[in-house]
Amino acid sequence: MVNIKGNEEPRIGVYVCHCGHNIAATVDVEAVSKYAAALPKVVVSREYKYMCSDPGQELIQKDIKEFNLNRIIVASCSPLLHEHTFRTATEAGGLNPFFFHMVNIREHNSWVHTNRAAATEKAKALVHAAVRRVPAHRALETKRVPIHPDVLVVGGGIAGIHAALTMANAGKKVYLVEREPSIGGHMAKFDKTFPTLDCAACILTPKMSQVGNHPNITLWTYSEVAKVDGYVGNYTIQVKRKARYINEDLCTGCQECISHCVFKEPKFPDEFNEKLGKRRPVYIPFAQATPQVVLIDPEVCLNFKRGAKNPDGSPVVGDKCKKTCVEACGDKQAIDFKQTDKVETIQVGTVIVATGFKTFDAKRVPYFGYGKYPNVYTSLEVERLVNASGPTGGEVILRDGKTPKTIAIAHCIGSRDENTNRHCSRVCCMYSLKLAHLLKEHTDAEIYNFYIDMRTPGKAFEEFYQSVATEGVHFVRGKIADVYPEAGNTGKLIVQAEDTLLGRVRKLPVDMVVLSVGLEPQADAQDVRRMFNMSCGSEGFFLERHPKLAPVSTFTDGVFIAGACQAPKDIPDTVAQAGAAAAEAMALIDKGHVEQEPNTAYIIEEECSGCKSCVPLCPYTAISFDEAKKKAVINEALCKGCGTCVASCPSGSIKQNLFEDEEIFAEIEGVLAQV
Amino acid sequence: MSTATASADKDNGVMTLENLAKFPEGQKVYSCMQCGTCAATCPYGDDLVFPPRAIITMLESGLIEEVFASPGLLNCVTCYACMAKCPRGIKLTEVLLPLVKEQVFTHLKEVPAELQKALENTMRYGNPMGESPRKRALWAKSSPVPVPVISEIKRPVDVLWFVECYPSYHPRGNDGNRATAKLFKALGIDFAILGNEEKCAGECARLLGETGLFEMLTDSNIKLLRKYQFKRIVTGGAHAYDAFKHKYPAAGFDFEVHHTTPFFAQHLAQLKPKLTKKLDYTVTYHDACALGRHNGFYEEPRALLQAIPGVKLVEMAHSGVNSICCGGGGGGMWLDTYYAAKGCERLSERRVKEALDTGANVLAVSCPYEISRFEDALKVQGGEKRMVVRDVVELLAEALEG
Amino acid sequence: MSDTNVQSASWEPRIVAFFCNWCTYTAADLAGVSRMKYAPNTRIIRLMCSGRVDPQFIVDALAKGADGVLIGGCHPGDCHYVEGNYKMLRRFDLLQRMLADMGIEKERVRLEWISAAEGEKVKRVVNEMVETVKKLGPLGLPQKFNDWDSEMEDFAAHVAAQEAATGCGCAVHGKKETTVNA
Amino acid sequence: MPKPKVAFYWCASCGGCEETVVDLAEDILAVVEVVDIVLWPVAMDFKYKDIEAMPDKSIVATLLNGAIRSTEQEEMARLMRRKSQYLIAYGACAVSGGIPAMANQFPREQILKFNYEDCPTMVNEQKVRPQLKTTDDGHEVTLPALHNVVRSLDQVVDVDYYVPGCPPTPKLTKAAITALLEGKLPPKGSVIAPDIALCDECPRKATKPADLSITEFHRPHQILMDPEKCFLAQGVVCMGPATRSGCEAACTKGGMPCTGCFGGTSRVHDQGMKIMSSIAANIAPKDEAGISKALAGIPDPIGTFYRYALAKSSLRRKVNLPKEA
Repeated sequence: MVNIKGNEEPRIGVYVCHCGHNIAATVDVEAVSKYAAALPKVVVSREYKYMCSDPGQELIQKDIKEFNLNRIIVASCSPLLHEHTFRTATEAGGLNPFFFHMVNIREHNSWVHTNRAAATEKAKALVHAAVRRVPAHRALETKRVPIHPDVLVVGGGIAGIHAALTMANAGKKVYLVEREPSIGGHMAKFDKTFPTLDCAACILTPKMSQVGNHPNITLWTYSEVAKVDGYVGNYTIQVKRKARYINEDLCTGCQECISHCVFKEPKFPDEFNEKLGKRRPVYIPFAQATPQVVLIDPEVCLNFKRGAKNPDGSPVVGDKCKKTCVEACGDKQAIDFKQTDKVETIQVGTVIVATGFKTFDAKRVPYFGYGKYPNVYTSLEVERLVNASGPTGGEVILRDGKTPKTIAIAHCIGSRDENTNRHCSRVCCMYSLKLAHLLKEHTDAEIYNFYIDMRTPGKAFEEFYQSVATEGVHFVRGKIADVYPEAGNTGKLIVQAEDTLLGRVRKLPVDMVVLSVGLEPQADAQDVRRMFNMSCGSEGFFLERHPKLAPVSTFTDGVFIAGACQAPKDIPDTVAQAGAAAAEAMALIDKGHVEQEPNTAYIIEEECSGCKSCVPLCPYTAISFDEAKKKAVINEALCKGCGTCVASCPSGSIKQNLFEDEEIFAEIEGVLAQV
Repeated sequence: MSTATASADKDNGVMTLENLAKFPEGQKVYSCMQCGTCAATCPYGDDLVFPPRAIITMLESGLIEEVFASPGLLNCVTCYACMAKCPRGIKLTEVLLPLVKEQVFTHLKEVPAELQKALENTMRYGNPMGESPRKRALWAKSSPVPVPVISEIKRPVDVLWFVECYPSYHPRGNDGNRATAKLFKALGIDFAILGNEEKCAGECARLLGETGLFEMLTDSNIKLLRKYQFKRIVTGGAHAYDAFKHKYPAAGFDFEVHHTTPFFAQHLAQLKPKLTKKLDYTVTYHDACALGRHNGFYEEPRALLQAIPGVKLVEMAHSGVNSICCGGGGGGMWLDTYYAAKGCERLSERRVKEALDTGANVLAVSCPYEISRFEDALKVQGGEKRMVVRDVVELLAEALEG
Repeated sequence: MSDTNVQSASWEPRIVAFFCNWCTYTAADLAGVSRMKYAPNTRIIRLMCSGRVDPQFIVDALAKGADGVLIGGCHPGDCHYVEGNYKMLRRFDLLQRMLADMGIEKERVRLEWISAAEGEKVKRVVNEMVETVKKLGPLGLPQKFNDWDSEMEDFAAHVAAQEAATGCGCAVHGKKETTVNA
Repeated sequence: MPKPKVAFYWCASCGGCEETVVDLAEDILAVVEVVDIVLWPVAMDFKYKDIEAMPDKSIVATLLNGAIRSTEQEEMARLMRRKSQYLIAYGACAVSGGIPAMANQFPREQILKFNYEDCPTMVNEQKVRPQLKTTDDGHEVTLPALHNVVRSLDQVVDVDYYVPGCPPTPKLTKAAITALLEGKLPPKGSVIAPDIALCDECPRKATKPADLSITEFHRPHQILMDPEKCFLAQGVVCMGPATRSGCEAACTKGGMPCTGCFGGTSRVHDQGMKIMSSIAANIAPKDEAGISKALAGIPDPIGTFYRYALAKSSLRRKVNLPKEA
């Protein structure tokens, strides 16, 4: 360990950034700079409009040479944003990058305070802390970790499909894991897509079959990621492959078993059709499903004892059914009632999480009558109703078989509402317009869109709005507040809303109500987040590392996000993001290695008493006990730099690069110095 | 240096329309997105001259005086429907409307006579009916179980039962009282009433914008309560409960308070074995605004009703959070003539129509206003043969054997 | 109460915050990006994990003049390093008891779990903490140390006076502190 | 050439440190041969005036034991500092306050009241207290005042070296004296003891499992302890991991856990916080209730973790004690 402390007197350069007005409007940067100039060991102190700009960085490099600086401090934004930038500038100036330290006077100061004097005082204290800290800095080397070239994509909706194909086409080996029996996600359920009205199946199914046939893609449907270990470049992933009671390798997708099932008629609610249609116990989710492999639902299949579970949780195989399906499968012998869940373990270097969204459960707002009145539908149900491959063959008929003549489409269900979700779901205005158009086309009904604001900011969206309006679809500006049956048993429902443009409450009798349900995080988003060590925003969608600068990265290196798991978005944006995530993952893979922050812990051997207090504290088993030397040893490759062992070493013999005790004590002293 | 919140103003200040924006709940008013949910859910939405949505725009554009000048807001029955559904979470019924209503009253050339009388009575006699305060506890004489008065028994009790005005004087309210007393006894609860010392809790005066009167009643009731020792207060008055729970604490009230319905629901395990008499009723329950929308007690009354052997529970088209007000809140109790003159539909009549549509023969309620209002409305609708109105406690007491 | 506890009108509490890099520090960034406004009394020191918060740092901050210390980590189960936050939680229990035994109000040291998404919570917790510490008044340990040591100065002055009286010119050693192996 | 002058002095201490000097046994004779002991109240008779009369810095080294808690001790500390070239804090009390510094948890008045009035073994019906000045038989008698704060020696005067321990071992004492006499002095401020924790030389080290996951703590008198096994593995608080070695594991060999008298290593600012950090992190529970329950087995954490070093801890003293006149 090179310790230059003592050999070389620290010569500190301090740079206080205005960040345009972002900092300068609240913090007196000039005063901060002057204050820093007077602190011990500070050789030069400057303020500059934009430190992160080229001229700002060049300023540092020039000063390093001119003033023989050996410590650099920049007081500007969050280190999470620009630490790397300034370390690079420091290195370009000829110094080890870890002689740099960053002070956050924007996110933690100018943006959150209003009192200029107090904010300036705080900035001075923070700069003071840095000035005290940097003399303890030492030259460090970044660790290089090789990247495993394989990628895991979690979720087989349009985002996962696009990301997987992009990478597979570039020659990367991709594992695509999907929870449902088929890939396709929500998009596979849609009839047409806005604003171009091209058929969702026509654009999606070719991509789905490409995934199914791609030599570089291992597709595991009906599977879930169960465990994630490791770190960027070296993830070990366990995938649980749920028993579908069909041997995927042997099933040819002939579907003979389905037509020969002892249930002559489909009897059980069909998930893919939003339970508007029926299926048998052995089924394929939809005609274009990928893979073309059937599955058996043990909850309803006669060959399983309903509800009975083995100790391991698997259903008990009975022997009651005639097993006509097995007969129909014949020599292929693809049906295997004894199949159990199994766990596959794979090694990947990077992960793209594209787990999508779920639609808002309209039952949560009882006064819209969903689940109470049969003629109240969700938008996703209507997608299936207007779909030619849907349960009614594309005929829009109500549950009683009648064709609706008046339809109300209620926007913002479970969106923009503090009682449910505060966020705008972003796609509902457009899909409501699309459904209005399709319903009109299918039924020629009078269609009323009840909206709060029409949001059509995408490419060709406004034009679409215009054309739907000119088709004769009605628009009422007001949110529906109540849905109830019309008096006199007419079978109609009254939707009640204030037409805010008229200033009158309208009570419109309709045959059908379509609830434009919003988009929400998946129910298990929190579990997925924990598994991949990501963060979630307040609405529960996965949090990107930076909304503008790192929109598909997460706080876990090597884990990227794409699609509606990050926030509600439409198909074009989802595909764009999936491409971006694929590119980010490939950039890492092709680089071959990542540089890791050298914040690892280390033990000075002669100081360690071998008390072992640290050993069990490491969650990565990076600390072991050397039985020969009777000392604890840290495996630097396994250490992730949390510093828990450092804080717990009773004799102070474990240290942490970048977060040395003396550096922290110096910071404490600095922030508390009287300014 | 200063902390970022406007807490100093908040600590000293009283919320007025002018300083609305200084309070977080006031600031919210300005987040209104003009969706019209408030007007669309308002039971008097058709008749509102200025729906809350418009009031907010007018407030923002400096035209609020026009709202003050109109008696329109007298239609507000403070049923909390607009507040419960507001997607922006604006506390309309709690924050904005009372402030505006107060102004409307000051601008009112003539307060409707019936209402004027009720307020005067409350001020003078401690009850809006103008009955003698000395007769407040008279009903107790006809109770099947002894009803002790706390000032007479001179010892601490477990439950102090705050009876409220309507139950004290209205014959049908008296019925509910006797039922409550029976239930207390059946549960072995040590209770007492305040007797003739009790005064109106004043919630309606508050919701009418009569804050002065409300404060007077608050102070006098708190002073009275402080005289005695008890563990908790139970009241059958939904509005009294609401006031105790949300408004009295500001004046130093810190007692544990329950409404009879959720209170008995808490004791359901003990009560259920005693409910042995089969009642072959089809019951529909009307959610009182103050209990349901404002305090979230939707399940408790239903659980009690379902615990009664033989009772079949059916729901009206509007129930739970979507329930329609009986029209008695916020002074509506004394504005029926006024509304009728303006051609408004009586809300109690709208409500009993929905109740009759369910085919039920009992309309169960848990707010003392509702019995008389719905019984009247049933007569008007010609439904009094098909349906009776009963307080939940009456049904429970009836189901008690003996 | 010690006479250092007199609040001057201009006194503002100084709070040292140790925030973990992944959750709370990021949440504080988010509060900034969202332009939330909160009290300017905290000075945030970034650590990788709340598990790195050495109790020495906390008492050192108090000894050097902090009126309160705020520790922010990821929610239980959410630690970026699996369980670092539990290590902090365990230390916190004993620390709170030890501080109480040493006469320091437990409200002066606060441990909060704040996820990266909870910028709002950073704002709330900081504001609450500032309010609480304001009510408690200054801790002012550096001043207290001086006050305590004044009993030696008093004595030194007394000795000096005596020596002057007896004509011995030797000065009494001034008080001086050194640390072990400094 | 005159023999170098050496002094021993004791302040607030139990006398155990003096015992160690005696424990040098025949080695003491070797010492006496080469040095001239000018002050040693426990063994020889000298007067304050004699020392005061000596020229400044005329004593080569003073080994001072005991904490500073009275004006007299402070005065002597200052005097010895003035007269000595090297002032050595000898023993835990001088180094870091020692046991006497536990008094820093209480107000002076409370201590006096307890000791002279409330203590169960005290018979003092008149509740007589020592007075700073009393007149007895026409003579004015003075007593030194008790300070409000008990201090380590270096909190009063500049200290050159530290010999830790309660008491220091004869071996370390000899090492210190030898270094002094041979002029092979370490840098000023050094602690004359190994800078590695006790576990290094503890015979029980091998029996410590890697994962303690402590669920319950016991105090030594509460359980029958395994004579071979690591104390922490038995749920008994042992300060060994956070305490300098050099005592040759006297306590742990003798069946008692380390109580920390040698102080922390040079890398540690606050010994008590460090051991607390380590022990607390190594308990098993993860929930608040479970954590509190497990740690409740350490009923007096200050007394346990700061038995010898409260005066030198970051907080020094219970901070809200009243300042007495």
